[in-house]
Amino acid sequence: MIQAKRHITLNESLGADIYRLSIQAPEIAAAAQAGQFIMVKTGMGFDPLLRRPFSIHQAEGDEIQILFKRLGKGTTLLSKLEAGQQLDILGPLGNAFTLQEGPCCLIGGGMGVAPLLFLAQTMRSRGTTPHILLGARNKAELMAFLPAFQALDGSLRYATDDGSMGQRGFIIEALPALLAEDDKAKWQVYSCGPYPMMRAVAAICQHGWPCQVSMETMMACGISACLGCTITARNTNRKGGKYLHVCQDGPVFTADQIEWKS
Amino acid sequence: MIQAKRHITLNESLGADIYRLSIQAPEIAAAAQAGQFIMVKTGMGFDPLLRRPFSIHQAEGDEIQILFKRLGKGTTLLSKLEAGQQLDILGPLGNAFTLQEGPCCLIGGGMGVAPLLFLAQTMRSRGTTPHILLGARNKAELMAFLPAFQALDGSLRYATDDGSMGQRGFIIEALPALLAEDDKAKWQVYSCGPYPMMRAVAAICQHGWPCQVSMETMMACGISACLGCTITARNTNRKGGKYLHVCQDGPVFTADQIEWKS
Amino acid sequence: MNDNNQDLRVDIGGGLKLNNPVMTASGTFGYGREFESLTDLDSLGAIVVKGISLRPRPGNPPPRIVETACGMLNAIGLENVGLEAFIKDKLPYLKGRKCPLIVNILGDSIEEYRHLAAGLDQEEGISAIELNISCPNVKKGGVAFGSQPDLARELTSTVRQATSLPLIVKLSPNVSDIGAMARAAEAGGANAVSLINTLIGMAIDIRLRKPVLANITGGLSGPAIKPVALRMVWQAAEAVHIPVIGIGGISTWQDAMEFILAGASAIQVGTANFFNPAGVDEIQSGIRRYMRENNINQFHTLIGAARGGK
Amino acid sequence: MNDNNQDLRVDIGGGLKLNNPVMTASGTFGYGREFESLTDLDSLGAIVVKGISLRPRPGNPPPRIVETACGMLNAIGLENVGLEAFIKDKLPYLKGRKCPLIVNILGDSIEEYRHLAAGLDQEEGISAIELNISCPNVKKGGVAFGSQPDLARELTSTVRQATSLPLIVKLSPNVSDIGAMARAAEAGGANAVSLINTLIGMAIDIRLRKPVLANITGGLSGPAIKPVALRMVWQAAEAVHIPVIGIGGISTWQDAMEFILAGASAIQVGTANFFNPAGVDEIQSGIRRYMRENNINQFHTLIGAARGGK
Ligand SMILES: Cc1cc2nc3c(=O)[nH]c(=O)nc-3n(C[C@H](O)[C@H](O)[C@H](O)COP(=O)(O)OP(=O)(O)OC[C@H]3O[C@@H](n4cnc5c(N)ncnc54)[C@H](O)[C@@H]3O)c2cc1C
Ligand SMILES: Cc1cc2nc3c(=O)[nH]c(=O)nc-3n(C[C@H](O)[C@H](O)[C@H](O)COP(=O)(O)OP(=O)(O)OC[C@H]3O[C@@H](n4cnc5c(N)ncnc54)[C@H](O)[C@@H]3O)c2cc1C
Ligand SMILES: Cc1cc2nc3c(=O)[nH]c(=O)nc-3n(C[C@H](O)[C@H](O)[C@H](O)COP(=O)(O)O)c2cc1C
Ligand SMILES: Cc1cc2nc3c(=O)[nH]c(=O)nc-3n(C[C@H](O)[C@H](O)[C@H](O)COP(=O)(O)O)c2cc1C
Ligand code: FES
Ligand code: FES
Repeated sequence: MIQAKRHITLNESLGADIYRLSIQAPEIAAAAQAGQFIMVKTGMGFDPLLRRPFSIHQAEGDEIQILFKRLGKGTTLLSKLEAGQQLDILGPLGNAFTLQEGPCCLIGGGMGVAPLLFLAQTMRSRGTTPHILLGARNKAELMAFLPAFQALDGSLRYATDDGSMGQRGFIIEALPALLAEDDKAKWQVYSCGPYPMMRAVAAICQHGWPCQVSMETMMACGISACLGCTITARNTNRKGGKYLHVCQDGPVFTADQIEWKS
Repeated sequence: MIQAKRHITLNESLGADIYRLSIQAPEIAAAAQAGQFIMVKTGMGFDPLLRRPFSIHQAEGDEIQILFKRLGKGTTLLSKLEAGQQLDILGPLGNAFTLQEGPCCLIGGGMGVAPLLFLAQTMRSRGTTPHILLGARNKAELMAFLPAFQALDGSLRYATDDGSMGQRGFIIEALPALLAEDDKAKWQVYSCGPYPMMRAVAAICQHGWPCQVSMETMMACGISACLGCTITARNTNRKGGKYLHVCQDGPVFTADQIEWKS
Repeated sequence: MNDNNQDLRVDIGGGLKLNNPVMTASGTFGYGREFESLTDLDSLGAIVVKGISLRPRPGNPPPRIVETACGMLNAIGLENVGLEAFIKDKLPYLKGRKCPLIVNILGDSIEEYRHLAAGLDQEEGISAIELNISCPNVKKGGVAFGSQPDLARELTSTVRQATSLPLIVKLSPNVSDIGAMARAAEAGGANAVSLINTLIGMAIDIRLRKPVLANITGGLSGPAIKPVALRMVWQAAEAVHIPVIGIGGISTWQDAMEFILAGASAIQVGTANFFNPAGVDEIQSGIRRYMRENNINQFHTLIGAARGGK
Repeated sequence: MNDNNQDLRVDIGGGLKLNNPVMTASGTFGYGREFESLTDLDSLGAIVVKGISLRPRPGNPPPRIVETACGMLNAIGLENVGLEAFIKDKLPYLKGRKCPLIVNILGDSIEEYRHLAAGLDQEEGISAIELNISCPNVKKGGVAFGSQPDLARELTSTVRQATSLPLIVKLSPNVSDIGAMARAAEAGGANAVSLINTLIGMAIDIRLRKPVLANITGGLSGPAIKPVALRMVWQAAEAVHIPVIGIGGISTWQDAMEFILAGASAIQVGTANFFNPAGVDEIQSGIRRYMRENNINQFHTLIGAARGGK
């Protein structure tokens, strides 16, 4: 894990307020595993104060890449940065997806697709071809990240909430059918996306399919120093606590570790 | 007085951390008088929180210009802005230099030269040719603003603290000699610069020459709402108070209004 | 969509109804006129003017202000023109505006407060009195009122007897139990409480090795204090039955909504007037938009809506 | 120039000498190890670890933190591993560091505090105890100690009797008279006071219309609170004769110098560790550079240097 100011090599607007930003960070690129994240200082002053967490979208050669959506103060500042400027980053942080045997399905929605590209690439490099299901609000959002997934070979399906591209509706609707295609196999499901989507994925998978989800919470430090990034565990853990810390115990959890809120 | 977001038309680095920034602001340009200032919001967040005051350096056609030095957070943010971006400005604010009959001398140091260019231009347009004395720390700083003054015709002298260009030492040392050149005339002296410089100018001028100085203080509002921008008056004023408010009663004062601190 | 479907009127106690809940905070809006070309004075919920004392006050020596992280410190020392000049020079203009005028008052003794309230009671065009019991910059008298419930109650009831105008008591945050202070004001006869005034803070000039402010300490205001102010408004709303007016770091309509949902019937914008003089307009239209988007027609139904089980 | 001309050593009471005045604040630096690859632990003035209670605590339900303007609110609820696990799992690593270790303790009763202090007293490798009497997140017991001088004094003297380690009492800012609290700690036998802990604040989610934090209120920390912290350190230094340790929003070496000039013998860096994990190093070298540029060789001569006439 390092903390350093590193050069930005690319900051590209992909439409729908989504950006792809690459950073020269050989140590992080070398160490990074799919599912891990970095914490980024988005501005020079104290407002916003805290670093912002972003999943590693790709790690290749000397560079890592994040995919982010402009939402509030921090991401607005990030969106204005240009190649050649420096960015203060901390990472790689958190655990990673655990690669398991068997056919696998990656299901992501919105910015949750960010870590899934890295995961899919890792799987491909190990000879596995994942089935990928992607959801977006509309065509503009989908087109911001779809091409990167299309560059991988393998099966790819997508949906948009408004039907402007691909299937209309939520992409999770495609999951039961996919799992049923080969219902004797031990499907591995990997998911990252909005909370309700992951909860629905978890509900489907509880009928026998191992499922890993990547969770989000507010984070102050990313390095397990503040204890702020908790989510509630389904079971009391071996330490006697009932909370999980997303930056340390996660961000990737098995779906059954989590107490899903309705 | 207006408050509005307006386009930047130029933001030029002049060396020595000094910048010249022009803004499309026809209402301010039309209303502005030499000695007045604007308040600028330098960033989008709450840090820095307050607007920053800058003298109007030039006002021509639809544009006003400020000349500023990068010192802290606010001016660092300003220095990064580019033509085409918008800037939230408030102005014109404060009183102005009062133009009087007789030979006149403008004496400025450092960023204090900013309002003096506008003043000299105003005088020239009314047929008066001021004598201009400029001081800077060194050649780099002097060269950041000297050319604009050289473009005016008239008498111009300058000094640098380190002697790297022009006379060595403080430019005020040239003031007594200048005033003595025509010691029967009623010289009008106009000054803006570091506090010790203006105090020295005031001390020289108290022997009979009318002197106007442009003062600086911390300002929160610029529009006489916070009452924070006080300096101490030499005499109790007619309202019974002993304080002057730089944004309302100034920034230009006659040197004898002020209680100079040693 | 028709803006007029949203009814922003609100009652802030003692019979005073505002057309909308957005006011300006004392000491941050001059005597109103300073902002006439920058914002629409007539459409404000109310203007609260700079604190007035019986006699004019010169205020503290400079430096009086310094910027801090997301905030500022001030030690103006309650410079003001005094009651007489206020009535003669400032009131006529303010009376001409369509929005209610609230006069903030301060004194060094209970007697002085009583005189002030009685003096203002005689004047036309004043909608309410806001009693500043909490100025941290005045070194005698005043401070004690702001941190001791008994004194606050005594002061409130004295002023209460001197005027029939609606009476708002403005509370200091520099106490350990804000609820007790709010209850004291209510018991003394206040029609509403407003909070918070500034937190006491300081800054040091490390080059000169002395405090930046001539007064050593000053009052902290601005976005930095918003979380403390919001918590105190929440607690005060729990403690009393009279309306609570929220103040402290409010700079956006979202900030204003937080205070309203916490239990504030109305809010005052302070430091934000300095860096965003049109902010009060933006806050008002933001609240209206929030109501429209959430299909809420009556503003008052939002007051305290975040308190739920509480 | 030779760095070694600057002597940054400082005595913070009870015989505890630090190599330099820059410590980490409790709850913001984990148990130290989390930062081992990010900063040089050995060169810290001291590490103050996360508050330890007698038994492990799970802490509050989420959400526990929220960002505010130049600050953050936390309602961690004092989650910690408990005394036994601390001694078994955390202490061995910490003992191996070259810098002093200060253990922050908290309890729900005087008894619990006494047990904790007595338990730690048995252990090797602990340089001092910091008594947290001011946690705003624990709903019973704790809070009262932090705002009442009598209770604070009683608690301090009980702990004082249970340990021979240097004892630092950490004060709450949520009081009207911080000087009285500092004096109470001194009277109870504290070797030093540290301040401030967090200010109580809150935030509301205007979309969900409920408090953001599950605990409703939380502790405000970060640059936003620095002016309040600095003022309280100034007042505490005036009130007591024991060393004062400054905490609150310190993020740069300039911030640290303000506290030192105000009267702090040493400082603790809290929230800044989150956004700038190498900040403690930068602060230390900044202080050293300031001393060099001002020809000051002995750090202790800077303590309170802004107090001048005061
Ligand atoms: C492990 C992890 C990985 C993430 N990966 C990505 C990614 O690859 N791409 C992407 O676009 N987004 C990602 N996010 C979310 C991203 O961190 C937030 O969108 C971002 O912090 C918003 O910052 P802002 O200042 O623009 O928004 P703000 O105005 O501060 O807030 C907007 C919303 O963002 C969330 N948020 C703000 N700060 C944080 C924080 N420190 N930690 C967590 N959430 C926060 C809040 O829920 C808030 O409602 C990830 C979050 C986590 C926890
Ligand atoms: C009427 C007036 C006219 C001015 N004209 C010019 C000009 O033409 N060119 C120019 O370069 N500078 C001018 N200044 C000074 C300029 O305002 C400061 O340099 C600027 O505010 C520094 O901002 P900062 O954030 O970069 O520095 P900071 O890091 O905030 O502070 C650096 C120093 O700038 C001063 N300063 C900061 N904020 C203010 C404020 N709100 N009001 C006054 N002083 C402040 C402080 O003394 C501080 O020590 C003028 C000041 C006044 C009052
Ligand atoms: C420069 C300044 C002057 C103030 N003067 C007064 C005053 O005269 N009377 C008063 O009751 N409050 C006064 N206040 C306090 C504000 O009205 C308000 O309570 C406080 O600033 C918190 O709100 P804010 O964070 O929105 O500014 C003053 C505040 C500032 C910044
Ligand atoms: C996440 C978090 C956890 C904290 N936990 C503790 C604690 O366990 N014990 C304690 O005495 N103070 C605790 N504090 C308070 C800090 O030690 C410090 O007093 C406070 O945050 C102010 O300093 P800062 O502004 O530099 O953060 C905690 C603060 C934060 C932000
Ligand atoms: S973000 Fe600080 S502990 Fe996880
Ligand atoms: S800057 Fe506010 S009154 Fe002058």
